[in-house]
Amino acid sequence: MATATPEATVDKAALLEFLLRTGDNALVLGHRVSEWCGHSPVLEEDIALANTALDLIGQTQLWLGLAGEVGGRGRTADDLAYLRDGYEFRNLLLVERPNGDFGKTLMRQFLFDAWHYLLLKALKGSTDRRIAEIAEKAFKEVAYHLERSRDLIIRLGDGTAESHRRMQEALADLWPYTGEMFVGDASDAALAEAGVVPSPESLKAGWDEIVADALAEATLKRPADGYMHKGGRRGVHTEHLGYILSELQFLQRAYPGATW
Amino acid sequence: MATATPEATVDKAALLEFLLRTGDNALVLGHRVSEWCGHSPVLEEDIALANTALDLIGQTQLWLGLAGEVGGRGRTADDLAYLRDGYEFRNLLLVERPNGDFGKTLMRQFLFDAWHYLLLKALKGSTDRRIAEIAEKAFKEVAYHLERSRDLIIRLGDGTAESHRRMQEALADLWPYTGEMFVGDASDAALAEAGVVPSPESLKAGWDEIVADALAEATLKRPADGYMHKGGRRGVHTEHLGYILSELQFLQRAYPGATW
Amino acid sequence: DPVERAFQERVDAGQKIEPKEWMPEGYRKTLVRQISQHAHSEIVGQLPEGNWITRAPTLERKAILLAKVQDEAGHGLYLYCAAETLGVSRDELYEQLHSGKAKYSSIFNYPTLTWADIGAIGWLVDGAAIMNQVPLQRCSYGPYSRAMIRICKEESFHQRQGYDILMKMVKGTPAQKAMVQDALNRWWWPSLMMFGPSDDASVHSAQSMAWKIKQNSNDELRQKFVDQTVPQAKYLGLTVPDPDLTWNEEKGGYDFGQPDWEEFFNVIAGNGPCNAERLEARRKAWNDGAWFRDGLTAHAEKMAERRAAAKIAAE
Amino acid sequence: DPVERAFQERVDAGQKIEPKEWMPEGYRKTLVRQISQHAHSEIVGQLPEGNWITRAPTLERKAILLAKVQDEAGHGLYLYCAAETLGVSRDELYEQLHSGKAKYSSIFNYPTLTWADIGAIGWLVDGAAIMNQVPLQRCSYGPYSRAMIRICKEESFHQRQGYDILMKMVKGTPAQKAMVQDALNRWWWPSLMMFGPSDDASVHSAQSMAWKIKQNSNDELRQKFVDQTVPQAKYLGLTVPDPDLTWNEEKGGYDFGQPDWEEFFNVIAGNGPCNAERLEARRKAWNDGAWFRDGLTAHAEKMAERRAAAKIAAE
Repeated sequence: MATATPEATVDKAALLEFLLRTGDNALVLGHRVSEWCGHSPVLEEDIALANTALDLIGQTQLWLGLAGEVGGRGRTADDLAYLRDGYEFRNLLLVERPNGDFGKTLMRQFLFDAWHYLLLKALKGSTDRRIAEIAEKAFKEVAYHLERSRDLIIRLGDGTAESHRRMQEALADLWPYTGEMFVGDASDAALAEAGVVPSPESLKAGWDEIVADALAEATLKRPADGYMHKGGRRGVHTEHLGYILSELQFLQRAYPGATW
Repeated sequence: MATATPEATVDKAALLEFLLRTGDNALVLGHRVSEWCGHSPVLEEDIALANTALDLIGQTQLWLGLAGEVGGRGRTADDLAYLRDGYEFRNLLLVERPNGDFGKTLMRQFLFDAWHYLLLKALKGSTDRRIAEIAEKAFKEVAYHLERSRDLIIRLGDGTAESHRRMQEALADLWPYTGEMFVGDASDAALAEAGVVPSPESLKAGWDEIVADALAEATLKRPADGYMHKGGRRGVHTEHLGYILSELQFLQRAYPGATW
Repeated sequence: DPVERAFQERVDAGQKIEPKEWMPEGYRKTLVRQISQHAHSEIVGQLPEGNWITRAPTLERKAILLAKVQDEAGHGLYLYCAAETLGVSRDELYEQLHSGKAKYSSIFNYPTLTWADIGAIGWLVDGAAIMNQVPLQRCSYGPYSRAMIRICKEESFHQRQGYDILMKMVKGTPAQKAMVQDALNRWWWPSLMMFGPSDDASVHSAQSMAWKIKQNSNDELRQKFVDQTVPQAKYLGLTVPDPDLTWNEEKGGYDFGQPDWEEFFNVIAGNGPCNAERLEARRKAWNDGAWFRDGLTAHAEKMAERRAAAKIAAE
Repeated sequence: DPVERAFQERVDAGQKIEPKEWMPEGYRKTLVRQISQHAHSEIVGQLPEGNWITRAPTLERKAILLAKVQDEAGHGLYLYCAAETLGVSRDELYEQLHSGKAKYSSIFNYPTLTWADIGAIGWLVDGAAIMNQVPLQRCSYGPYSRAMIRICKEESFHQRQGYDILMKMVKGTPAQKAMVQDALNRWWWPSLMMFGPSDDASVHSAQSMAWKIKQNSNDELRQKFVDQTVPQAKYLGLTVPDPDLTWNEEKGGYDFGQPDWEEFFNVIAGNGPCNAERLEARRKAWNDGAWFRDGLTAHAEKMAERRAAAKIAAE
């Protein structure tokens, strides 16, 4: 169905890359968040986290579904989620970081949400109608994710000395994984040129502002912009992803071809 | 090669069951022990644990290798280790218990070693020559495992108040998983009758003695014989086994038919 | 006692009792025990199903399971709120759960070992729960009755989803079908136990019935469950693991064997396959989260102080 | 200084220096730094390989990898013992590791992402290590020299096993071969960095050479490694990820590009992909194990007391 649209002029490989990156972020973060199920500090958080994970898995279905169409090898969203090995995943390293304590989970969520929000906001205006439509739906969900994670890191940052300490530590641990969000490559540049996606670099100023505001209100100190880890967007991950996939993919791998 | 031996008169299904049980114990405990690699409290323990895991994996190869022969479907030890799902595993629940702290790992090892030692000692006299040969080799290794784990639980039980408390707690947690070692079924009875294996019940008195001696020396109190968990020997496991297998089997499942 | 008589007359007349109205202490206590036990079951019930969220076989199944577990947490929330109307706080109820004083449904002390178990829980466990809960929609206590109305609607949805998982699997490979039969073998008897022992063995039943906190006997509900479920099992092509199961034309229902009540009491006594782990998981979640709850409380207090200070400054 | 001159003469004459003999303070310090760094590398080096023990693809490969990691722990032990002969305890050295004061080989701050990485570590990392270590068998300090002789023998065995993993994989499916190429792409440059920066940039080199603690320049060893490894890569059918790599007939060796030294110094500075996790894993192992070590110590003291008391009683 997709090949006859005007977007066909855009480089397919670049488009596929973008869709995998966006879908894999949602999939892997959704996985991490769902690990909390039944183990969070209060019942309301159990509900909220399940809801966040649910939104992210729903977005995964849309992004990877489109990736399957664009890829043109008849792969479904499930094929892409369950039958690729780690080096074929394109998510940011940030989203595969272990959950840590609940504060670290929330901080990871906030740092990602702020970026995700800006990305989707820009994607609503994509010249690719299919992308704009997915972004429209996902943006509403993610605006709420950001509202929630922002609110919580403020309350915990400006809570007790202990909660402040934990949030500051979470921030320090995760900060070196935020730089990767803003480093584009040739594939990003091609798509940005065509108005399909914003360039990663263009999201930095907005993100800085959202983060600076929230951290100020949370009485948290923004870490210095030192060395930044990268690799996830080109398939070079941390050792954590392999364990995520061994769980995530177990059934599809153990019973190839079965339907569920 | 096996079908022409005199043991062919023994019920094949029972024999296969026994070999899987014995091989799976070694495989799963070997897996658990190997999780400590690089994370133990002292370098000497890193070495000792790797050695124990190595012995157990070696024994797995022998037992499951023979199981593959006896099963007669052309399956190798690797096929049995890597391509069965959880409900086909026959290990004791004890060996799949999570490692916990180092004390719990040692206590699990001791409780298992004491039984394993007695089992192998009896198996050296098996009427099935193939079993007797494997037992001969494994017995030497396991005698050393027992010497080591016994020594350590004594030293830690009679160490500091803290080490004593941890060992007593480990004992209490694991005790309900020891009963399963001594409960035979029809298949055990048939093999015991034929002199192929000792009946599980027959190992109890010796085990009680080894354990009682060590606990006394360790100044640890033997828990009351209350409710005992079982299920592993007939394939009904705890939720832990699934996670073990998703790691253990990842590569074989993800790349079916590949050779390594 | 005329007050108590008037209360009983209102109950008999099918009127709802509301939080601020007078009620016998026994009525309150029975309700608190029952509602909180039910709430705890929803919370602990997240764990066996949560065990498969990260391993769900498709994105769709993962989403459905997440939504289901989220609903269960939501049910817990309604129920704790209903219990709070009776003057007991959620924290007190947690304390009872964590100390082992309060019970939760024993079914959640069984492990989920394969994906088929997720189907079986929906089909059998939610099925049995609905059977227990449908009459509670007409319970005499208003908040509980209203909570149950919401809950029952969602539960029957969950039950259908569970059945759908199994339907897909029995149409699949032989290994998948074997997994489903294995799940039925393991969950059948614990599901029958969910209705509790025979009523002759149950102490609280008669009074609860009079108060319309309980509306049917355990055996009645169990019979109804068996009669409903056996044809569904047949439709799936499964064998119910009960050699005594036979259709009784005369009573228009099935005759069936007794669950292993020794196992039942053992699990209640803490010896089920997962009791220790379930409780430990809940305790750990609570203890590890203390700093989080304290943080939020401290922040709320700061904000209140700041608002008060701002108000004074403005005056 | 005649003592120092005599010392140097003995070194020059190829005699071994033994623990109780006089040695310059600088010599002792350099050795302690180098031996402990090497020991720490063996210990930390357990982690990236340990990461695949539970996921090794066959029982045989699992056994081989376990044996290898066990050997590495053993090497750590020899080396800490060699360092102890210089008057510094293992606990002090650990303290330096855990505080971040002591270094370990930066290569272990790279992650092992596929099974091919286990092969690549054996082939390239152990290969480079051997290149560094073979000359150390002739080191002037006796205990270090003897430790290196044992270690080198095992390492070359490990290297062959690593190569064997890759050989099997390149003969396998296209996915397996792609994994091997990917592993080479990621491990090639970090392996070249294992020889350290060019000697002009290295401060300690000249003195270490004179003391026969070091026997070859970094660049010499790197050249040797490239010359040995490139044909092996070709034999595996792999492409070395260096566009500048060409055979130089005149020098009888390869010309090759420079590693990214900025990355090298970044990893040394703590910014490698796994620095934080490796160190944290070691710290956690040490801290979590404190009760264990204390328990053993307490027991040993009790036994000593009991023996003493028994002796007195017997007298």
